[in-house]
This record gives sequence, C-alpha cells and structure tokens, in this order.
Amino acid sequence: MKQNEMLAMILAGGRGSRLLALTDKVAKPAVSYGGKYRIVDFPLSNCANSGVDVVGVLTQYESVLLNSYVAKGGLWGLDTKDSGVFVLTPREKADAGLDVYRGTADAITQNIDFIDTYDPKYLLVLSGDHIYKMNYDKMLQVHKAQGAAATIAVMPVSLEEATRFGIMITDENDRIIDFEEKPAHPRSTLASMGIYIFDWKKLRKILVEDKDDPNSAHDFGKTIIPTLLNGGEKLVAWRFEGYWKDVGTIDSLWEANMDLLTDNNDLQLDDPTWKIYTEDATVLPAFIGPNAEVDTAYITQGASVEGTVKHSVIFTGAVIEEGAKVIDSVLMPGVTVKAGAVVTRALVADGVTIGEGAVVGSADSKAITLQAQDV
Amino acid sequence: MKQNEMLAMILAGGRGSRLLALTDKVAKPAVSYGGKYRIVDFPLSNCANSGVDVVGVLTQYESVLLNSYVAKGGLWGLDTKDSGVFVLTPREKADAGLDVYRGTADAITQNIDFIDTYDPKYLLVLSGDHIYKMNYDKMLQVHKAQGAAATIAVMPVSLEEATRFGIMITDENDRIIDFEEKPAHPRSTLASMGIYIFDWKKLRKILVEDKDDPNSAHDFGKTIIPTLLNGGEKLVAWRFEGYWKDVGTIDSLWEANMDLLTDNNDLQLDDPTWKIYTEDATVLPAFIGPNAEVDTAYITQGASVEGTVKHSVIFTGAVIEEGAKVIDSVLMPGVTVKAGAVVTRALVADGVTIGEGAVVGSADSKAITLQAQDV
Amino acid sequence: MAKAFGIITSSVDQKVEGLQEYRPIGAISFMGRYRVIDFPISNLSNSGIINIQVYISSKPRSLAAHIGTGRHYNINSKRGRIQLLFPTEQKLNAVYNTNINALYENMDYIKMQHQEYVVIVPSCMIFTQDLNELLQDHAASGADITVLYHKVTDAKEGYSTCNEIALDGNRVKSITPFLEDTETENISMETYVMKKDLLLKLIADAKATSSMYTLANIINAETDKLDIRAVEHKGVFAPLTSLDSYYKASMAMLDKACAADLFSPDWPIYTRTSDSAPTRYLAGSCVKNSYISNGAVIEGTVENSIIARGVKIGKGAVVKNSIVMAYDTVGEGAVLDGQVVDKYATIRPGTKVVAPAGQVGYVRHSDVL
Amino acid sequence: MAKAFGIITSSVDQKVEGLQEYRPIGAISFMGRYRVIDFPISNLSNSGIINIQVYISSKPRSLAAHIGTGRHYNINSKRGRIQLLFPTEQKLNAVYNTNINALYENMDYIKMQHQEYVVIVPSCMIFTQDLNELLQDHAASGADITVLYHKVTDAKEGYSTCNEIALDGNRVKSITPFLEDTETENISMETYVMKKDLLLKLIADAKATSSMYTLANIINAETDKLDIRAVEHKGVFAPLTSLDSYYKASMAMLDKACAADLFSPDWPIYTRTSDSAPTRYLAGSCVKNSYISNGAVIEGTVENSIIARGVKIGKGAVVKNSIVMAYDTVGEGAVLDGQVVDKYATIRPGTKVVAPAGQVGYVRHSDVL
Repeated sequence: MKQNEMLAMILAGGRGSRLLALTDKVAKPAVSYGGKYRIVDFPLSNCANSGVDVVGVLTQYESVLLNSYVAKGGLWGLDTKDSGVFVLTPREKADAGLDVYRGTADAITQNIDFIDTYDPKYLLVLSGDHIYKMNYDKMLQVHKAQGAAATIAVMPVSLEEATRFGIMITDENDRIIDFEEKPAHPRSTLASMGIYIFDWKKLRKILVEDKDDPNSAHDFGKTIIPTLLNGGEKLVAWRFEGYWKDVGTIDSLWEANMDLLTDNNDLQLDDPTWKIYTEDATVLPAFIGPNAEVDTAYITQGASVEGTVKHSVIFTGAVIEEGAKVIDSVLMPGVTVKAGAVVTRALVADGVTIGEGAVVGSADSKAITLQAQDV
Repeated sequence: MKQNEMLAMILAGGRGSRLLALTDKVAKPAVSYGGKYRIVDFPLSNCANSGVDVVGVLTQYESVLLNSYVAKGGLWGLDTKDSGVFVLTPREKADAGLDVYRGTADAITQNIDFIDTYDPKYLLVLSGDHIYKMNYDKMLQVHKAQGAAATIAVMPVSLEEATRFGIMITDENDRIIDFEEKPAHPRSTLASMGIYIFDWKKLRKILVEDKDDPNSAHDFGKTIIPTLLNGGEKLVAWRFEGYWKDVGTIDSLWEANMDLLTDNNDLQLDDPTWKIYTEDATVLPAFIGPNAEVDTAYITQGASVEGTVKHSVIFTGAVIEEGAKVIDSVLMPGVTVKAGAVVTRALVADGVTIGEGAVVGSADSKAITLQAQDV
Repeated sequence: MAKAFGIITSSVDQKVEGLQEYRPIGAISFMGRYRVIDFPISNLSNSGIINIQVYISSKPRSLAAHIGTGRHYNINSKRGRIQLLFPTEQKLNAVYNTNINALYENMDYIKMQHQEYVVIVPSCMIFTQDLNELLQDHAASGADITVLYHKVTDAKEGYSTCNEIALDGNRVKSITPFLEDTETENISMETYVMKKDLLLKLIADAKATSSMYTLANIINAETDKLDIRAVEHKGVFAPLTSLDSYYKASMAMLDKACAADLFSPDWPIYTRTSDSAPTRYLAGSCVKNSYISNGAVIEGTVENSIIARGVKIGKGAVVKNSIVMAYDTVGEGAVLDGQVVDKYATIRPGTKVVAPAGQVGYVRHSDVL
Repeated sequence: MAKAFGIITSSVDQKVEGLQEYRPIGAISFMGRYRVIDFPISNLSNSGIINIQVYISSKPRSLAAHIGTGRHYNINSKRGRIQLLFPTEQKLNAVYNTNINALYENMDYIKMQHQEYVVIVPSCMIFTQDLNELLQDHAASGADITVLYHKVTDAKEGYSTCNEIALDGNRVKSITPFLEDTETENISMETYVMKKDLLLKLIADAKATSSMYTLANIINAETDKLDIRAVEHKGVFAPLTSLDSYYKASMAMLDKACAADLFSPDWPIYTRTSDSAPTRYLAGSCVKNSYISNGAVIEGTVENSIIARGVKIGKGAVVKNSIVMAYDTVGEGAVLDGQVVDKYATIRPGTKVVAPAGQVGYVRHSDVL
C-alpha cells in the first residue's frame, strides 16, 4: 500500500457572505460550530480518519486565522514524516503574476505544481464548509472498483430540494449519464455533495486545457464535470447516507447546532472510532454554578453557567451569569451573558457581551437573530 | 516569563534572481546548502534555539516548495501547543484586493492582523537568505536593557566592504546616531545584517502611517529606520561576531559551502548545543565504495561515492560513479556524476546528471560554473 | 530559556489509597481533565525550563503515554526534552525505593545535562510557582540550596508524609518528618534549586551514608555546612498524601476563588486532550455546583461533584459530593455520595453507595457495583 | 488503513552478547543510523497498520525515547498509536519471562483494540515484508493462523534460538526449536496473522498449560486442531540471535545488492533523526567500502566498516572490518579490526584491538581502551 496514493484538496476560499458579520474577520471554514469545533475540522478529521495524509487547503480571502489554524496539522495528527496540511494561496510565478483563484477548478490548476510533487494517483476535492462524517477511503474503493475517471458523492434529497442542487442522473450501475445544475424539473433526486475523487492524470489534462479558455468558468460543476461527461469518460455516483449539512446561512448554522440537542443525533460527535479533532483550549471543565438551571444543552469545557440554559449550545469560554437566561440559542466562544439578560432564538458571535438586562432575539421571530456586537 | 513575548517574521519573498537557474523553481530561502540543509533552516533553527516559538514566513514568489517546507514546523520543534511556523502570503481582505508585498515593511504591514493575534511586545525581523548562527534572546536582552525602540544587529566589515552595506554610525553606548545606505565614504564599518528587534507598538504605529504614503518605498532600511531616527527614537546597534554570509550569488553560495571544508570552520555545524535542524531524508548513511578516493570533503548521508572526491561538498542522494572525479565543487541533492565525468570548480544544481565522460567547469575559470541541466 | 534543567521526582512515601494501586500519583486524574503531573510540568514549562527528567518509580505505561513528547506542554521537541527515567532494577525491599536511589541510578543522565542549575519538583503536590523567579533569586542570593515551603495553620491533617522546615529567618535549620505538634508549620514543598554539581555530590554523599536516605534527609544533614535558604509559597498548595487529602484538594476547587488561584490565565496548566465531544445535558437533568468534563452524557442529578470525560449518568441517578472518573457509568436511579469512583467503573441501576458523613469512599477501577 | 493492529514482541531468548546488556535488541543500532526496531515498525506502518503495541521486557528508556509518538514512522498520532507496554511485575525467575506472559499481563489492552485481526512481529529479526498483503491473503485463505518463514540453506549457524517449521504443502505440521540436523530448514520468522479473539484464546490456553509456554509452543500444540498455514519470505532475513549474527548481518550490507534489497525506495525504513551535521573527511583520510553516518570526523583510514554518527577517527588510525557505534573516539594511530565497539567508547591513541580471524570482538559501552 502506497503512502499518499490519494491527495486531498479542500476548497476553502469562499467569502461566505451569507454568514454576514460572522465572516467579516474569518473565512467561512474557520467559523465555530458545535461547542468546540470549527467547520473545517470536519473535512480535515475525515481525511485523517480515512488515511488521507496530505491535505492542501486552498484559501485566499481573510484567511489569516484559517491559515494559521489549519497549519497546525498536528491537531488532526497530520504531522507525521510524510503527511501534512498545507495552506495554498495564490502565488506569483516565474511566468505569471499574482492573481486570485478564478473558480473552484482554477484553484486546483494554480496548484498543479504542488500536487505534482506528491505524484498522487487520485485527487480528492472537498469543500471546506460542510458538516458531515465520511470515510473517503470507502469512496476510493468504489472509484477503483468501477474504474471511474471521476466519482461524485451524492445524497438523495426530496424532489423539491432537488431544484436547489446539482443533480446526477445515473444508470442502474450508478454510472452518471447526465448532470443538471439546479433543474426546474429534476429527473433524479441524487444531489451532488461537492465531493469528488478524480483520476489525477485525467483531471490534470483537462485543467491544463481549461486554463487559458477565456469563456470557461473554471468551475468543477459548471466546467470540469460536463467536459468529462462529454468526453465519454466514466463518471460514477457514490451514495452517501448520514448527516450532511451545508452551513451557508445563519439559519442553517443555527439549525446544525440545534441538531446536536436531539437524542442520538445523526452526527454522533462522541463516536470514539471516528472522532472530530480540533484545537484544544487550555481551560477547566465546564463549571455549572450552585443556582444554575440546565435543561437540554450541549456545553463544552471552559464554559461557566450560573444562570439558566435551555435547549442551547454553549461554546468554549462562554459565561452565563446568575439570573441570565439563554433559550434556543447558540453562544459562540467567549460570549458573556450578564445578569438578567435574556437571549432567545439567537446566534451570538464570538466574544460578544450581552449586557445586564439586555434582551436579544425573540421566541416569535421566524429568522434567527445574529448578534454580532456587544449590547 | 511570558510565552511569545517576541514574535519573529522572516522575509522570504525575494526572487533571488542572481542565483540564476537555482531559483527558477524554488524561492531563494529554499535553496540547498551545506550537504543537507536549506538556507531558511538557519533563521528557523536560530529561532527555535533562542526560544522564539512563533515564526511567520513571508513569501510570495514561487513559494510552493518553500511553503510546504516551512509549514512542517516540527522539523525545528516549532509545533508545540502555542508555537508554530506560519506561511504568510498576500491575501484578499474585506477592504482591499489581492496585492503583492510592495516592500519589506509592507510585507509586515499586510500581516499586522496576524501579529496582533499574538499581541507580542517585541517583533524580530529576519531575512530568509543568510547563513549564520545567532542567539536572538541575547540580542533581546540588550534591547530591553537599553530600552530601545529598535535594535539592529551589526557586523564590523572592512572599509572597502562598507560601501556595499547599510552602515550604522553609533555613539560610545552603541546608540545609533546616523545611518547611511551604501556610502561612498563610510563613516563607520558597522554593517547592518538586516536583523531587527522592534518595540512592536512603536513599529506598528509607523507601519500604519507609512501604508498609504504613495512616495514610500515601504522598506525597513530606506523608510522605517530613517523614520525612527528622525523621530528621535532610541536605536541601538548590537554587535555580532561569528560566521555570517549572504548567499546571494552563485559564487558566494559556492564559497559558503567551501567554507565548511576548513578545519574548525567558524560555522560549527556540529555544535550539539546549537544544532541546525532540517528535514531528515529516509536514506542510508553515505556509502564510500571499494575504489573511492575521498580527500577533504563534506559528505552527507544518502550520498554514494565510488569515484574521486576532492575538496568538495556532496549533498543528500548525490551519486559519484567509479572513475568520475569531483574537484572543488558542490553537488546539490540528487546529482549523478557518471563514470569518467570530471566536475571542477562547479556548482551542480539539484537532480542534474553529468553524463559519462562529460567535463563540467574548469580549474582555471575565475567564476564558478553553475550546471543546472543534464549534460 | 532558563539556565536550569528540571527534575520531577517520583512519589514513594505518599499513599493515595486505592487510586495509587493502578498508577503513580503523577498519573492520577485531577478535576476530571488534568493529571497531577500536569502541574509540575506546566510550572517548569511556563518558567522556561524545557529540559526535564521525569523519574517514574513504577507502572510507567499511563504516565509515559500521557506525557509523550511534551508538545502539549509547549516543550520544543528539538531544543527541549522530556526524558522519562525508569528504575533500572526492581527493589526487593521497599526501603530501597527512595528518590535518591532513582537519581543515583541515573547519575550519568544528570551529568550529561548542559545547564548549570537544577530545579527539583515533586510529582505529588499540586501548586503553581514561577520556578524561573525562584532560580533567579537563588542565583542572586549566593545560597547553596533554595527550598520552597508553605506555611500551614491547619497542620493537624493531610501532611502526615510531608517534611517540616525549621527556620532561622530565611535560613533552613532543619528539614525533618512532619510531627503533629503545632497547628502552624512550614511544610517543605520538596522543591529545591541548586547547582547540578551540588546535586551530584549530595546524591553520592547520601548513598555513602545510608541506602535509605532521601533527598530531604541528606539536605537536612548538610544544614550546618551549606547555606540553605527557604522561600515561602503563597496560594493553593495541596500535597496528595492520602485519598482524603486528594478528595479535599479536589472539592476545594468548587470554591471559585480557589480555582481562580490555581488556574490563572497567566499561568496555564497544560494537559493532553482526549478529543471528546462536548457534554450533553438531556431533558430532566439537574446539575448544580459541579465541574463537568467533555464527552459526558447527563440525564440525572449532579451536585457538588467533579465529573470526568465520558461519564454517563442515567435518568434519576443522583451524584453528590463525589469525584466520578473517566468512562464511569452511573445507572438509572443509582445514588453516589462522598465517593471517589475510579475509571471504567459501573454503578448498576438503583445501587446506593453513600459514605458516612466526613468520610470518603473509593470504588475500584473497572469495578461493577 | 488495515483491519489489523500490530504487536511487536520483545526478545527474550536471543542474546546479542555485550550489546544486549545495555538495551533490548530492538534498541540496538544497525547500519550506524537505524535501530533494529525500525524494521518491524516500518513494516507495519508501510502496510497501513498504525495501531501498534510494543512489548518491552526490560531497560525501556532508550526504546521509549527512540519510538516517541511514532511521527517519524508516519503514524498519525490521533488516528494511529504506538503503545508501549512494560512488564507489570519483575520476574524472579527468568523462565517466566516469556512473550506469552507479557501478552497475558496486558490482555486488557489487547481486548480493547477495535481491529478484528492482529499481526504479530518480532523485535529482533531484520527483514522487510508487506504485512497487509499477508493479512489479505490470510483473510482470503480461511486459515486460522498464517505464519511467515524463511527457507535457509546454511542452517548450521546463526539460528540457534530460532524455531523451525515442518510443512505439509503450505500447512504447518509443527513449530519446534531449531536443530542443526539438516542444512536446509524453514526458519520461523515469529510473524503471525490471526484474529484477535484467537490470540486471546491462545494466551489463556498457554497460561493454563505451562507458565513457561511461548507463543510458538502454544501454536505448535494446536497444529492438529487449527488450520495453520505458512507463507515463504524472500529477500534479506537476519535474525539477531548472537553478537556473531549481528556482525554478519551488518557486514552483509556492504554488498550493494543486499543493501538494495533491504532498503528499497518503495519500502522506506524510517528512523529518528539525530540532526547531526554531514561528516567531514579531512585531508589524509582514506575511506573504502564503508558506510559512514553523519556527524563523524574522519582523519584516518576506514575499510569494510560501518561508522555511526558522531564518531571521531584520528590521524593515522586504522579501522577495518568493524562496527563503530555512536560517539566513539578512535585515537591517533589506533587500530581496530573485527570489532563491534559500543557507544561512547574511547580507543586511546596507539591502542590495537584486533580480533582473531573469523571472530568478532566487543568493546563495552563507555569503555576506555
């Protein structure tokens, strides 16, 4: 068995503007989730657990925090002799100036030299902003068995949801025979999860050809997959079952946190055989005070609860003072809720202080309140 | 004692075009030196040995190899909980587009956000292409004792050499009273080594002011040091004694390698109390064949010598076949010298094969021959 | 980096009943998240002393795995080092199992260290201390040895295996076994600063005097010849000399001021992470005045307790005044009060384990009750 | 990642005279750069088996420090693991010091492993083998146990503490102590693949039968009940059973083909780096047919030898047919021939240490001659 048979590239360049103030200062994959994690911990831990040892993280926007975070490969055990997590940003080259990544495929194209140094047989392309657990090695086994040029992870969705996804139309052997981007009238309910395994030689050739095409979107969904399909290459759909969530909006990020409160939630973050690794904070265990009330909560170490917490997720270092109430809410790292304050159906951003007696959010509001400033 | 009281930033962005073909595909700090090292191992090992635990490496040009190399902070032991080596390239920001570093000072300015996350008291600014051993902690002690705004490491040079350096004019307490860039008639022989310790708060203020000045060179020597001097700040010269070499040209790189052949050379790479760390190759010890002749050589593990080596430095994985001769030369990693070939006064670039009977370089040539292609 | 290397001595006289049968005191869990040895190692690391020898007297597996290369303690693996030193021979009589013997067996490794000074700290006492400050003061004072002590006013209990220091000003007159003769005593923290060469001499002298001599014995014997000074320590100080003292030291942390003293943001206590998920508090759970580690699932009631990672507390269970260690399961309706429950234990549904008032119970490792 | 965890057994019967007094065989230096245990660990790691138990029977310090967290073996510290298991009790009689006893004492840690299969390899034999291929073939064959063997045609020497395997096709009829009765023998490589549950049963059965039983004994006892198959190994195979066999295995590497077989680019052998500088060959030095590690300084003559890191060979010194270990100093004009010189030794100027033809001499650790 060869080390580094498959290399992973995580596309982590998005501005994530639908996450509003949360991504003002951090890139979307660095956004906090689930008490102690960052979103990018999921693809990185999946890689480590799947035996994918070299991971490139493609970033360009406000990525100082993301860059220095993922550079600590040891967090995921990815710091052995021949493994590593490498931050790949746009670079100035001998034959080209500095330019942003023009699309998901262009981000890979601009890093062909990096990939070539490892000479992998397969390339795994991932997105940096999905929450899920997946064994990429199982997907690779199917890719190999099928002899595919590309294998795309797909998830069955409802017919209604299918109109919002890239949809794969397959034959009885899971071979992809057609592909539709956000179809008005879906011919299938298999949605692409944006997770691809490519035969690297074939992909490399197409990327090089696509590079100088002025009309190309340089995008996997829009350009590369159609090119492979039209070229008669074998594309295979690999069905995934389990928890998967694109946390692209404040509401979906809040929901994904709330999902952790259901008994035996699908994500099973406490499964010892498939841990999600993250940076450990140097903090005490959670302190629950003498007069605290905690009912249905997900609370991590370093939090201090002396008030009331109901149906909420409390992140590292969050402080809830005596008399404060937090209901149906998500308190990101370092949030303080002062005495008498009430937070309801809200997502409070990192480090924000909710002052004494302040009221944030409301049980009646349909949308989740994002509180990104002290109040 | 506080962790991360002083942060280091290594300026590693240079194109290094005077190193000709050696820097076609790698940035200058990643160029090989001394059998098993890369140039950037020196400032990084100095940091580790001095207790400077967080190092930013500022790169932008052809830096894929350099980036993935320095990202392995564990090579220098800089991968503990609160330490790390971080690659910092130009980034797209919420309020600004993607732009190259416009000067040495601008490279720091563009990364103020990174530095701020550590909130250091002192900033150590280093160059990525010098070969030397230095205890930055000793320099910091002087900086503190003097209460300086900036301390600059200086080295006494000859009057003739002084015309090629930035020269510091000091008073009897080592306080810098004036500064001249490459003076025709030097008033001092204390040359700046391009190694600075700054009071971070003071430097930060000046960088922010300098940022939008359209007439500024955004350079430490040309802009920042004069600004501090003119502002009446206390600048101190710290005298360094020992081996120091800027390996900016093929000749100086060759010379720096040859320096290792002198008995008890100044650099003392085998001093166990100040090791230079580098990536370890998975190779056997050097093999010296039954008919080999080795006379005055510096040979590292993974090399195989079956021919003749005289007064030369042989890097990892270099192969010298029976009957081949290597004299007064430097063979970079993976070079093969086939039977009957003769290499004299040459520097052979990584991976180059010198074919059977080929002749490279000459004992009579004044300049060193750079052989960067198979012959 | 400091001009000293560190030595963490192993515990030999102290007996934390029950817990100690499974691991050395240094490897015992504290606050559900730390191990006792995290305190001396963090003290050294925070003081810039990153070349450390850890003496292990027995059962090294858990301690070796926990310490690893020391990266989580900020110890640079190239420049710094945590060296684990094991006993080279099994002692056929426990009287030979002294800290001096362990040092003597590894004198070669002590000689090899580059640093001029050595800072010696015990593995079985919980406190924080800037050891570099102690080192600087020692070097400036001209003393031969500096020893750290803590003045206690409740000397009746918990110090039975400690040494007490008699002082003349800040000069040490004697270091002798603790006697319950007065309420106020200066308890030795078994923390010494001296030159490496002096330590080597003391080890040799001790061996020549008696095979049973400890470091404290030989230093006490030298008080008339050497300039030995004492520095007083302020703040939390908890020598773990018995199960009772371990329990009290743990419970004291439920006082916020006490916890804030020991766990200051300026003096981080590092430990190895277990990568556990956050803890789930299910509907119907009731938790008051407790520390809860990650990876637990709580459905019952927890009061005045310390819950370690991976603990499951079933519906209707009641845990009071207890320390529940990693991966324990407390079944539905079970009751624990005044207990220290070792790792991997199972309290079956409905079982009641209640200690008499003022006493502490111990439930064995992997036991099922 | 493979569906197996790995067990590296400790050496107990093998005696590499001299060297072994200071460390277990796994910690002995090989080729001036490696340690013997680098081979079994690299075999496991290259095979995708990254959950590994290393049994250490004595003197754990050097082995524990060399192995560390296993990062240099490409073992992911979060997903994979190298667990060092120490003996829990000192054996008062060497007959109890069997590999079965070591496994028995740690049965809890064997039971805990997630993987279905176990691959057992010895720490005292040098060879390379794709163990995942062996595992796949084992699983496909339906056999209970697969054992690896090497056919030797020079069975007169060097295998005295090995076991030989009697075969019927590829079925194992017996595994018994090696007898010098024929020149061609199938030597057991003490490498087994089986299900974890079967191993647990064998350990229990062995303990019930005799406290002196080894793994080979109990497997031999089961040949009529279990389906035990043998797979032949090709390539370099060197069991380290004596100082002589260690010396010969080392010297064999001066043959390029032999070295190329053991050190293939497709099957890297990993080790811990010492961060030594390259070696300096001074004017007047003469080196032929030798392996020279980094950090050495050579001023004299070296022939047919293996020189480890940090060795100093003075002017006019002559080193022939010798293995010179780390940090040795060979003084001016000294002569070594046919010697294995342990670490930190000093050969004083002018000293001649020459072994009789066909014999090997041993110079002790830190000795001065």
